[in-house]
Amino acid sequence: MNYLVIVDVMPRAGIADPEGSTIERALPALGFGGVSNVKAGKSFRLNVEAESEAAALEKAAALAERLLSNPVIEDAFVRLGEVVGS
Amino acid sequence: MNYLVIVDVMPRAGIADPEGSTIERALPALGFGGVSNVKAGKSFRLNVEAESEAAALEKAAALAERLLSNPVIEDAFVRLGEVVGS
Amino acid sequence: MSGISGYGNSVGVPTVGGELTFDECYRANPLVNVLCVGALPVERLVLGVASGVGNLAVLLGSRTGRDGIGGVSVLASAGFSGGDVASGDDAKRPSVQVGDPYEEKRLIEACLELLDNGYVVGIQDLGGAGLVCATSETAARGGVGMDVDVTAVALREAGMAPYEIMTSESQERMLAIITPENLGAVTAVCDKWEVRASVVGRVVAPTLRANGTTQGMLRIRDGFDGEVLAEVPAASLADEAPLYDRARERPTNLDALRSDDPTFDEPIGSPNDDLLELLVDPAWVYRQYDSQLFLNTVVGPGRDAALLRLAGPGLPVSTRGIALSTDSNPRWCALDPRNGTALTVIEGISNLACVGAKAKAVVNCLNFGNPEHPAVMWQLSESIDGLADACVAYGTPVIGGNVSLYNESGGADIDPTPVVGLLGVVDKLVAPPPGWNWRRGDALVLVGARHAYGEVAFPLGGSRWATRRGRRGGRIAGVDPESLVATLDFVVAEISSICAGEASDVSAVHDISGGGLATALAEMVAVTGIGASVIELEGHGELFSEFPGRFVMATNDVAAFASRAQNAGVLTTRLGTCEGERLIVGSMIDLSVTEIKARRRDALQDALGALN
Amino acid sequence: MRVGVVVFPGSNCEYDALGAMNTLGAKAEFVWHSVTDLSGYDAIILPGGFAHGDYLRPGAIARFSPVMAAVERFAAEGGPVLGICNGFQVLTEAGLLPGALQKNIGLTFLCQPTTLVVTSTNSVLTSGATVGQELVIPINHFSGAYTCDDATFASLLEHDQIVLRYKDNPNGSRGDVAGLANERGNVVGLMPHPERAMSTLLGSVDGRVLLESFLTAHVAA
Ligand SMILES: Nc1ncnc2c1ncn2[C@@H]1O[C@H](COP(=O)(O)OP(=O)(O)O)[C@@H](O)[C@H]1O
Repeated sequence: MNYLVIVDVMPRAGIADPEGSTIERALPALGFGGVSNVKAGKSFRLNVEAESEAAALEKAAALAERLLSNPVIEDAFVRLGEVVGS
Repeated sequence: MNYLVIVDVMPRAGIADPEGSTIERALPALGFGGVSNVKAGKSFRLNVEAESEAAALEKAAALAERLLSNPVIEDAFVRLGEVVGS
Repeated sequence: MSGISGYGNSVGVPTVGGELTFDECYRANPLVNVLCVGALPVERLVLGVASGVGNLAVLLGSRTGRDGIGGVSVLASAGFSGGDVASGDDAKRPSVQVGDPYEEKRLIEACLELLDNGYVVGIQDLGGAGLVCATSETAARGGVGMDVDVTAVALREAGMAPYEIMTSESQERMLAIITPENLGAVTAVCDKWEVRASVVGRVVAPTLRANGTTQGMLRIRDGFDGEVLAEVPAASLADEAPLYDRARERPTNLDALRSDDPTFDEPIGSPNDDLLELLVDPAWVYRQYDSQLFLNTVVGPGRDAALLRLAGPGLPVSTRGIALSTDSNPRWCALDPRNGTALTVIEGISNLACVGAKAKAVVNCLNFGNPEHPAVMWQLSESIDGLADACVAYGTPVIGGNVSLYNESGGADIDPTPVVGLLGVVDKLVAPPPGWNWRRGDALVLVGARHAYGEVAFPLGGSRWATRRGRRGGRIAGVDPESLVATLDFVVAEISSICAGEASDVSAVHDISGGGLATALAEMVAVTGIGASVIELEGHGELFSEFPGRFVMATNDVAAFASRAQNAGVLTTRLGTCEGERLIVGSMIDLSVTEIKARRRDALQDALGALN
Repeated sequence: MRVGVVVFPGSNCEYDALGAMNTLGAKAEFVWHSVTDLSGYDAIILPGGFAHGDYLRPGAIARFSPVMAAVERFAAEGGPVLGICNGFQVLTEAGLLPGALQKNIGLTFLCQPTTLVVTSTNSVLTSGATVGQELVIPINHFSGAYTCDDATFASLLEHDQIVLRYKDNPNGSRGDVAGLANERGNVVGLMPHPERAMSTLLGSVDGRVLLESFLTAHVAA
């Protein structure tokens, strides 16, 4: 089966996030008040060939850990999208 | 109320995604076969002050459209995370 | 800027200079012009020519997508005001390009390796109108025909129609013409660089016509031996384009505009404040660009012209230098496109002189509004004449360029914006030119005519000073080519001798351009950190008037310097002395070095600050 | 002295590094990233540029290039390894140096001269310099802000691994870190470009003392 997996990679708590802070600072001037704690990271979508949902997630988690994120500064969140096909 | 909103911004279909393609090309050499259609985008997390979930999502969608994404080449997907506090 | 920085830095081309112009007329029509210079031994030159019947056309690089389809042929010839493009079926709109510098970098490396190994008969980049253009042009230049198999083109998207494949403007692609024997070797090089290579065309013999002449045909086929989808004489697409003779008309409001001249009635105000307002250090822009890669940048961005060693990976050692400058002045050209363009060329030549380089060649990009408007067509025509005038007068051939028309939005055309790029040569470059760093005690000298040529001594029409006050009318300066040439030659001789390692009394040189004499002095003050005391000038006009071909120079032997100038038939005026911690110009300007530095450094960031 | 300058697809400072080494009398040559044997070399340089386009994160894909396993072995045997700019990023991604390099605090690319202060001579790059010495060397990067957790930073200080600091921090680097060594001192990464400071004609010769140290390091080791 082919599973759509979504991996979000976000800066870890305590690690500077200049992009998030810059966006946050710019918001009031653009008329977006009441928005706080902006964090900026990355998102990946992949089709993973695997036996089961669990296997697909496991493979994606390994990929997220080894390549898609740098564990020194980032956390990765892996979740399923909808099934793409078989 | 304060809502955690997650915005994923992905390259639109048909628009070149050099980052996604480069990652995809690198995968087999890293021992990750069976992964295809890799797309690379951005992810943002924000706390949005709003009256209701619907209002928070609407505000985030406007923000996503105006600032976080470039609608000419990117699609933005907005969803709720868990409630952060009130 | 992110585009230039993100792509240029990554692809590995140092960005060594540029020009930055802000004006209301570009609000809906921002312009970015890029001039790229390369160096190669002449014997390694390979042209964009297809030759040798049986040779193969190999498409290298990115997959082809629906990027910019019809960009050159549709978008470029349609005003956006008409609404036909904006309201068009969204699905039919061309995809916006997303650049991939990494693909381009590998493509460049692969192509250089192919060329170094002599595997390539001809080569051409894919630009406007994509494969149609590259195949027809190479075939036409070679006097041959070409069969193109659309099905051999690697695609990024499913379901592309043959015309989309042929006209796609996907970047990061090249078309190489090779002999069939070299195919294996070419593929091996491309594999190493992970560059896709597909044989998409074959060079075929020209067809014999009834009248006995031959004609190369471009044939688009569905499979090499498949159905012929299109067939046209290659030359009909390449060089036999229709010629337009569009209506030209001098703008009816031009006389009124020219007579609304700030030179005569614009209040003096506070020269101190005005000068501070005019100071802008573009460092905030150029420090985002790698300006040093390949270790040849002797003078980088931020001075009058960039100066590089004529060297590079794989090139023979040389002690020659090349200098580059890009210039434009839409304020002048709006008032007088012909002389404004000529003055812009002179400014470029002056910039080169400041780094000791003699101008050798000009390129240009003609950015204009909608040429279907007779006034725009007139501006375009005048501007080209002005360019030709200047190039004849100063012996600088125009060796290339580009045209960007239909810069119109909401019915309003941009001001005429010819941008010129100049290339100069320094014969011996072993020491850096002096730059702006004058020394304490040096004498300051104005080199070149003190007064503008023509009726008005210090015209303010088209100056930055007047434009900031909302006065956009008036007249610009005329030029006396003879005295100008003498001045330019003198400065080149003075500075090039320093580049050659000879001793000199000259410590600094800067040409007077945007913002006038006052701005030139303040820029030098900001960079050296040393003040100057300057004589009383002939009013605020002399502070802020902009006419090129004048230089501020500093010397520690003013008598010797003045006599060399006199021998060369060049006018000089003793302006004052480099000293103290303030810039003082007669009774008009009195500013501290610190204030000048700070205002100049922060101007751009303060103005654009919102997001930083 | 044979110096291998590793070339990844997307590297672009390899000629500059090679030229600097040869100017100092070394015999430098390029090593393509697919090479797996570095036994012929006395020292290895990972030059600046945008290996694999810097896609994902600078160095993230390059650390998986076949040559990196060989670089790791070379370093483990005590061989001198220098990562300049992108090379520094690759070394941190590969875990040969601790911490990571993030985007500059101003979120812009920066190409400008910086003044560095030598803070340790305990490395192959700085052994010939003196502590407190100031060097003017340009930076040229988007992601040069050094970051690490508190424990790592404490350990860097304890082992005297911070070899170069910015005098006037341009990018938000933690502790003004411009250059860093491993505990043993044979693997060094720095964001500034010493190879760009080798000639008066081009503005500075302050990079020489560093690259000369690097070349003599092998002999001393
Ligand atoms: N304003 C100009 N001045 C001089 N040469 C020009 C100008 N515009 C175009 N050219 C020349 O005409 C040729 C074709 O230009 P263009 O169609 O812009 O080419 P491309 O699509 O390859 O960029 C080039 O050699 C270019 O240098």
